[in-house]
Amino acid sequence: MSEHKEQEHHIVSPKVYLGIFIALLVLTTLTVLASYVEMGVFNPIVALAIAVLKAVLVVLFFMHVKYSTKLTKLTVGAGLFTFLVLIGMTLTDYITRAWGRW
Amino acid sequence: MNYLSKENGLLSWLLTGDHKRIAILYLISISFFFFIGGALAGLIRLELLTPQSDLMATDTYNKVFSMHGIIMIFFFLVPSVPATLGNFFIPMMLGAKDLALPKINLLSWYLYIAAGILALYAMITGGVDTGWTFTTPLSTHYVNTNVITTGIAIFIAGFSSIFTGLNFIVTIHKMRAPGMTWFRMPLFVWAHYATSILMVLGTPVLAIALVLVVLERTVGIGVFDPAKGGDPLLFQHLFWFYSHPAVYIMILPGMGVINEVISTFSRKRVFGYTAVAFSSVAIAVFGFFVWAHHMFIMGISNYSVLVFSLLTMLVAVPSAIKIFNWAFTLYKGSITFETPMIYSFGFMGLFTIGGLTGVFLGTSGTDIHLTETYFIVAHFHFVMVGGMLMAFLAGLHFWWPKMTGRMYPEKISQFAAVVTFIGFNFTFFPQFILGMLGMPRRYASYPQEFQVLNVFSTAGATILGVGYLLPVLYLTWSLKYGEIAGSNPWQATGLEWQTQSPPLTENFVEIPIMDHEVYDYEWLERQKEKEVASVR
Amino acid sequence: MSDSSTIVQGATAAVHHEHPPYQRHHFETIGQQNDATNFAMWLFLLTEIMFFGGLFMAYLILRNWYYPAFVAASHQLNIGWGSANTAVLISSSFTMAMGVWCAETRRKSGLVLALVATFLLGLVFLGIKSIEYTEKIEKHHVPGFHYSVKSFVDPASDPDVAEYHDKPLAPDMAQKTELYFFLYFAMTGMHALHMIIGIAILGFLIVRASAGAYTTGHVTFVENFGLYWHFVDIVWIFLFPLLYLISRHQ
Amino acid sequence: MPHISPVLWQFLVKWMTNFALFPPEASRIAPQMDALYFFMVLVSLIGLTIVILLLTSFSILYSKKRHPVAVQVEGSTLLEATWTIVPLGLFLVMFVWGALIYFRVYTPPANAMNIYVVGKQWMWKAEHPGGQHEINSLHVPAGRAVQLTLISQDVFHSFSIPAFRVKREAIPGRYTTVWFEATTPGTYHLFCTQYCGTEHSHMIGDVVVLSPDDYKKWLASSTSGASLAQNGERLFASLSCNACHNTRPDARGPNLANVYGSKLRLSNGQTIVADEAYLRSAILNPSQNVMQGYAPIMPTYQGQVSEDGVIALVEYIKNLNSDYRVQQTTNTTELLPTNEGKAAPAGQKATGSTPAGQGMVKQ
Repeated sequence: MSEHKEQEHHIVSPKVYLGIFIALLVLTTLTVLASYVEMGVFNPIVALAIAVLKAVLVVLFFMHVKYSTKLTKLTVGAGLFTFLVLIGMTLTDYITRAWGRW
Repeated sequence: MNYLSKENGLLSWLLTGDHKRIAILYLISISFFFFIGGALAGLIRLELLTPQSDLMATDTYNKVFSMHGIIMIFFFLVPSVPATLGNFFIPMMLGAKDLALPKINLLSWYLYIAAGILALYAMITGGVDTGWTFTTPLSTHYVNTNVITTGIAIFIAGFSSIFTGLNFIVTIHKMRAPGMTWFRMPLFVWAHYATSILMVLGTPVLAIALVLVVLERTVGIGVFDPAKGGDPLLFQHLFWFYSHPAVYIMILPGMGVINEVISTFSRKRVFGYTAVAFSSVAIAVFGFFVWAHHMFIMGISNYSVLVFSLLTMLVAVPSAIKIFNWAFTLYKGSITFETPMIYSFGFMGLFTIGGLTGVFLGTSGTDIHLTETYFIVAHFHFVMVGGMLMAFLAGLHFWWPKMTGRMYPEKISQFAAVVTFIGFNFTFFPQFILGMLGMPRRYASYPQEFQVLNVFSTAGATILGVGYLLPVLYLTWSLKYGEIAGSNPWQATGLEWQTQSPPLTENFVEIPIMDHEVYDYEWLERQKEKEVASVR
Repeated sequence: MSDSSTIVQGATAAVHHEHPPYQRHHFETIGQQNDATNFAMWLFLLTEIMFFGGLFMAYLILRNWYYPAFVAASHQLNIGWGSANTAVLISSSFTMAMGVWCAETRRKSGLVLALVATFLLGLVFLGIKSIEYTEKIEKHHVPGFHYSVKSFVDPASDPDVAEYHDKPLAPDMAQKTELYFFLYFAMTGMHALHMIIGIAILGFLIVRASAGAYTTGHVTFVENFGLYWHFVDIVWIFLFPLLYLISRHQ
Repeated sequence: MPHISPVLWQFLVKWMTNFALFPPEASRIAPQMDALYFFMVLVSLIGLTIVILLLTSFSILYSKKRHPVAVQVEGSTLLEATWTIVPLGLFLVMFVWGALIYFRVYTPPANAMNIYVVGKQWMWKAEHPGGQHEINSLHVPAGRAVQLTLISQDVFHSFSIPAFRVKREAIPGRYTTVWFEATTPGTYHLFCTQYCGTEHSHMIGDVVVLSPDDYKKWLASSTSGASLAQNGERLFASLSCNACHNTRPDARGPNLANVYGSKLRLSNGQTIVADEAYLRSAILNPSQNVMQGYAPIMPTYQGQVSEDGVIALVEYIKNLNSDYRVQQTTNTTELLPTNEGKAAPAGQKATGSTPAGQGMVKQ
């Protein structure tokens, strides 16, 4: 085959899976509890931060991205980037609509 | 023995996994849709011959231009070059036996056909009159035509396009022959790589926007309905998030074709290979940042207009780079003027005009006056028809000998290319003036003083129609009577030319090893010398 | 090869060599095939991100415009069921990951067991979801079908939200709860659709796995399905706080 | 061909007399916009000429006959940098110039007279402050800044006057504005340029620019009897808005006198300037616009008042500049003052019996 290397197949040990599983359950409990605490603007931020943390755990370990090639990591990054472009660029409209009315 | 003669019978085609056969299936189906779309365009031009709406009622006219747009964009332009020429030649250019996912490739053709049948069904049973843009709340609450059927058709066509793009990306990453580094890939492949990124990342957003439109029509609750608290501009954002990159989906593969043709017929490597390669990727990336320039007068925030207008200026630059690089590819070349080259010259002239008039629309000030008029119609037809269709025909002629093993007749095809160019200019150039005069698009009737220019346009469309019919005739003729082409009639350097015509099902007898730069004409000479020596 | 923690597959095989039966003819090596399908799966998930992205966009804007309506409407969701479902889905992700591990280490019965567990947990998730949907239908909280704002203009009449002491919403704001429920049904419905497709494929996987198809070294199919399943899990990980936990204090 | 030639002749005559290649410039902004337009045309022509010159001269110089063997050239960083930076610079000039014009078109001057325009399938309805209504036509005075406040009752429409080089979409659910100052009296095209359904191409009309004197005459001759504000007043009373919005100390709603243009503190802590958009929103989505110190008890009028009705109400509230006026409204709708708004026609007497408020409340 060609010069590009095939990815090394890393087998994640079940112990890691179990650890992540428990961490995810703990984080779920945490996010439910957090929603009962009045934190003002930090409520959605905390909720999203926990969700992002959970998603990162799933992506890195359950989906093996931690052990994958740069290409896979780049792919995940590209998806995230485009999603943020969609949100961010749309918000340039919505956020600034109220700035002075024309 | 070749890919065409290996197996016979309809089933061997309908169940094929061969990228070349799927490309041929696509070629036949997109040609079919092109001529349906073209017939609708003919009706539009006929109606606009006179100021009154006398050939058809306004609602018929609305359906005609809507279906023209939908069919031409989703069923012709988006799949045109990628699904036919790209499908056929990307694996060959990379030295691979097939695309990475042949079954997905076939599936995407079936999705395309299913979507096409659904769209035609919608068209026959009453049509759709929202325009191809499905503007809410018009499409959700104020029309009674087949919006849902058409929406589903486009949704399915979208997935066909996603699968094609996905397949290309995987193939380009994982299926390159030994020695085929990224910077030894033909620029055609680079252009398709950029296109595929847009397809994969943009199309789902269109899909979800259409799902929401369908849900709004069926369930009747409005994320896009201002009466219920929704925002119709949100639909515009989602729709153009795909549909602006979609114009790059439509033009980038065409640019890819032009690279190959110009290099081959001037016997020179493409001037500034790296710049051209990266400009494709730059267009793909910047393409995601500019969509709201379709909404400058729609009531989005003025600050947002500033941001999007500025970014639009940035995305115009890579196209300018490409044009000049192509022009300088000719410098010190040894140029011949076969049909593909004539089409490519046409492309460069028309695309330059199309691109520059795009800047008029990306500039927020002039956009106010020019948007939603015939100026914009002329602009995108210069890019899509003058650009993409010219490139498609260039590519089709260029690779026809490889696909069929036969040459097309040179004289008549050169004539057809010239006819197309003249007809095109007659059709669409007057529309710039009409647009400056303020003639709105999508009008079935118009004030008296616009008639002269409209008559010019319709007359030009007739010439253009002839220009498009001719290739159908002589290309079909050439299938049987054309000269036998031989493996490399143009003395081109791409790997696809270093194998027999038509190619084997497996493309190559043995996987080639890429040990030279692409567009290396000296290497080609050396190869020929070697062959001669070995025969002796 | 299988008992080491790292397998280098394919490597630099020659053009002509023995192919395993599951290698498609146009790939040079099985490693190339695995890489290609794995990458294709990731690209497909990319499109899924953008697909759900549109819905998240709509949610973000409408939630900021009609925050009180979104808070009141979110109180209609049962946090117990929601948390339970999150746990169920996380567990199914865990069993799926274990399934992949079993396939990699060629444990056939372990793989079948893990897949069956994933399958059942998926069904439990859908079961709980349907209980929640039924509640909404009974309370006329399905947008477009006799939608009723009674619980929002007169929260005292609704015992389910008594614990939150919601203030009655003004009629125009109460109408906006319909938008919340529309997004709720669209997002969870789209998610449930992905679950249903996933469960159907799981059924197929279980049959093939019990025939021993994935424990001979050819794990990519199980692996790629695992990616899909985890992605669906991730979507729910975001849906749960966004739909259920907007604001539970008071 | 004796039969054909007269027909052909007629066509030619008609064409030559009706033929246009360039639209008239009839507003202050038009020459400014055209200057940019011609700058861009010039740049495009130069660019196109360069490309065509390159293509033809290379084609001739390096055709196979003249130049049988190609000389390989790698590329040139200097050249490539040139055709990256020069177009970029030109595009940026266009961007800045265009943005200046864009902001000018969509930023009305403070002294502009306001005309409301409602778009609906498939007509334009212009409402002048003096109560004059027009369908598919718009009369404006020359030499005076006119602001249009646009809204659509159904789908997106777009109000386009090519001779003025201005255009703005009328969108459902929100006011948009555009302004112009007409310079040359005459009749100009008015188009709907956003595709809006079956009769889209018939949603056209005339913009008539009159000299200030003619405009005064036109105002006087086409009055409907009551000004927009007076219609609003009647609607205000018939919807019983004054049951809460009055001057009594125990009033449940805020007093609306002088509210227009003032800074309001909302119950959610935000401050907002009470402009037309705010007033409209407060009528249709009251709970999002509750003023501090008041309970969110106001019902929504979404679906009950047409866009014309909302405009009348907004215009009425805009012109409420004293408590006295409010009390008058509270007591009776018959006592209508004269000369209220700045643009209201002089000497206009309200009859009180004219049912001008009709059709504003949806049945």
